[in-house]
Amino acid sequence: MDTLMDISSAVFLLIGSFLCVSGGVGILRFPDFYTRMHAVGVTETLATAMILIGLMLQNPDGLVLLKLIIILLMTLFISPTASHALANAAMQNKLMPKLDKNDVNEKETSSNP
Amino acid sequence: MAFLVATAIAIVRMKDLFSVIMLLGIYSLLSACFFVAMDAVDVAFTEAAVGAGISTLLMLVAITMTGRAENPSRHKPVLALVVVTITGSLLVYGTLDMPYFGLAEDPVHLHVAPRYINDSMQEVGVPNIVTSVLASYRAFDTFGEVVVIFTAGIGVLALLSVVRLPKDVAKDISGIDSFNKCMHEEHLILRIVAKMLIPFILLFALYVQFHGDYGPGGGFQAGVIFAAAIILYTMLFGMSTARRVINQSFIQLLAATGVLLYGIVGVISLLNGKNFLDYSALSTDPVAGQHLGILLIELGVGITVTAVMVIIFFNFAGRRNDQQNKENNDS
Amino acid sequence: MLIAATIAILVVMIMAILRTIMGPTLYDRILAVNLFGTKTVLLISLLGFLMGRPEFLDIAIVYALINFISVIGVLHYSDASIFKGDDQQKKIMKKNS
Amino acid sequence: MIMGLYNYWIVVVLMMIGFYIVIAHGNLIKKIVGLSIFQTSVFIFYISMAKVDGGTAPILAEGIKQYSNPLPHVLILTAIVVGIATTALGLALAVRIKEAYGTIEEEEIQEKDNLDC
Repeated sequence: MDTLMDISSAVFLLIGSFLCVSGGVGILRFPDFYTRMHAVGVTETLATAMILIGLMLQNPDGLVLLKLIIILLMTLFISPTASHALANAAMQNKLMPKLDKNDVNEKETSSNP
Repeated sequence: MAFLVATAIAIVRMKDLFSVIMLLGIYSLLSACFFVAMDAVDVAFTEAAVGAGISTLLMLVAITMTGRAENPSRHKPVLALVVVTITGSLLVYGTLDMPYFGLAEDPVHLHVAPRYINDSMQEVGVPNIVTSVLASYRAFDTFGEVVVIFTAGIGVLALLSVVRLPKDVAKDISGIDSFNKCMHEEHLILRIVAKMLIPFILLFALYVQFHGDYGPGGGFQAGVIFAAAIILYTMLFGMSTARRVINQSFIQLLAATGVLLYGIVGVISLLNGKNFLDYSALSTDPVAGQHLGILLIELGVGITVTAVMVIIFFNFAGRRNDQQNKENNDS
Repeated sequence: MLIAATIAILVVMIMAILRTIMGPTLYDRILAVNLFGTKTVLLISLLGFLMGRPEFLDIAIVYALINFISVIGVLHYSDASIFKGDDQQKKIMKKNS
Repeated sequence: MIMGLYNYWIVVVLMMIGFYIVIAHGNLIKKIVGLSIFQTSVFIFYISMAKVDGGTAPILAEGIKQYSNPLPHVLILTAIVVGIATTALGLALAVRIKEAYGTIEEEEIQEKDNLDC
């Protein structure tokens, strides 16, 4: 039982770390704000959940477990809300996504008539 | 650690004050991580609540009022650089005589600390040594700190509080309300999530306040978290709504009440024939007396810190609203 | 395994700092700070387990809360008209108009 | 040798960065930021003095012999909260200066003062 717990916790932690790093690479390498936000917003929640579940499996008793669950719930609440607010604010201040040249032309032509 | 230096250097190079403040937020998060790694959990707790939340916000409000760009300096910074280098190298030379980091027999660890660590359980009966030192052994110092915070609150009040003529009030409120209305429509999701979170934050602050004897936490941290919840409410629901819930004179009264509570506990122990702030006088059993005293004092600290933080924020934000209204009227 | 996760988070933190320093627009910076805050929550809970005293998760909870509050605050105050002078943003706006 | 004093050197570097910002930059808000960096470096200095190798956080628990020194923690805990109070006061002063002079650059304020005399 113990080894099973250890192994599954290790797997969860590894998946979480991998997602974290991929989100980090995303924030560094993507060309404009919205794609960066996509990278972060998508990976962040899952990575946090994975790492926290990994930690839960490490120490499944009483108060610690409860606190980890609280953190998990709050992350699930907070991070999408924050992403939403951020995207909303960016949109309202007319920060446009960087589009491909063709796309822009298409858009202009389609919106002109 | 190297992170910290990198961030600090970046702060020096930045001209745009907004990015400077963002970096400052990261900087304080980093230093809090460092505090956790160095076992100072209580300090990390405080730094978390204060550095990352409140101070970043205050700085932001301030720069919205004072403008964002920094003028390039006209004279060359060579002189300053020379002064800094000389001072720095002198300090490094000084550190060569310091005992190495982390040794248990450093002079720092030999004096009062062993007594706190070994005897505080019998004398005070509180597992968290930081709390027992803060609220019992060095209670007089802490009293001083609380008074300093209170004074700072008064100072901000004196500098920024807005004296309103009765006629202006109606106009102001209408202006703010229209401002609020547009905020409300934008932030529907935010408001609902915040409504769910705020009670939780308040509950958590109370937990930190009263659990401070057993784990990390205490009056200072709880006060800041409580204030943060109120600030969140203010930001999302608008100044005037928040003022209706917590009006200015009430919060000023609270700030004074906290300090007075602290002082009164001291005076009571004085009247019972012990020293100022010696809580063993509060009850027949000295340890129970200590418990009671620490609880009351932490409560006093918590109330004062909450009230002062809220006062500071209200005054900054109120000032800003006024300025905006003025600009709107001008244009 | 804990150590591996800690190192991964530290790497992500470096990336977030880089983005904050480079970040062409204001929102990039806010995003990076947000990411950084979440990673701090994780790092602190991991550190608690590494040091063998997992009671300190309280700090991580505070971080999660404060992180949210500060992001909301930053957004709220960055809506102010003063902030529309971001160079990059102006360029993009010109290009689009 | 190098590891033994590494922390203190970092503290010195941070402190000097803060000091440099305070003396070399004219903007008052930037100066306040510099002050807070300086402050944090002092906090770090105290906290790293308090660390004992193999010790854990100073909260008494069963079966732990070695604790870090709690006294610096107490000092710094109060110092942080006082620090935010003073920072707020400084910012309030900066805001008032902005209202009175229309600028928060040190040199421009001095020029305006000279004109008044």
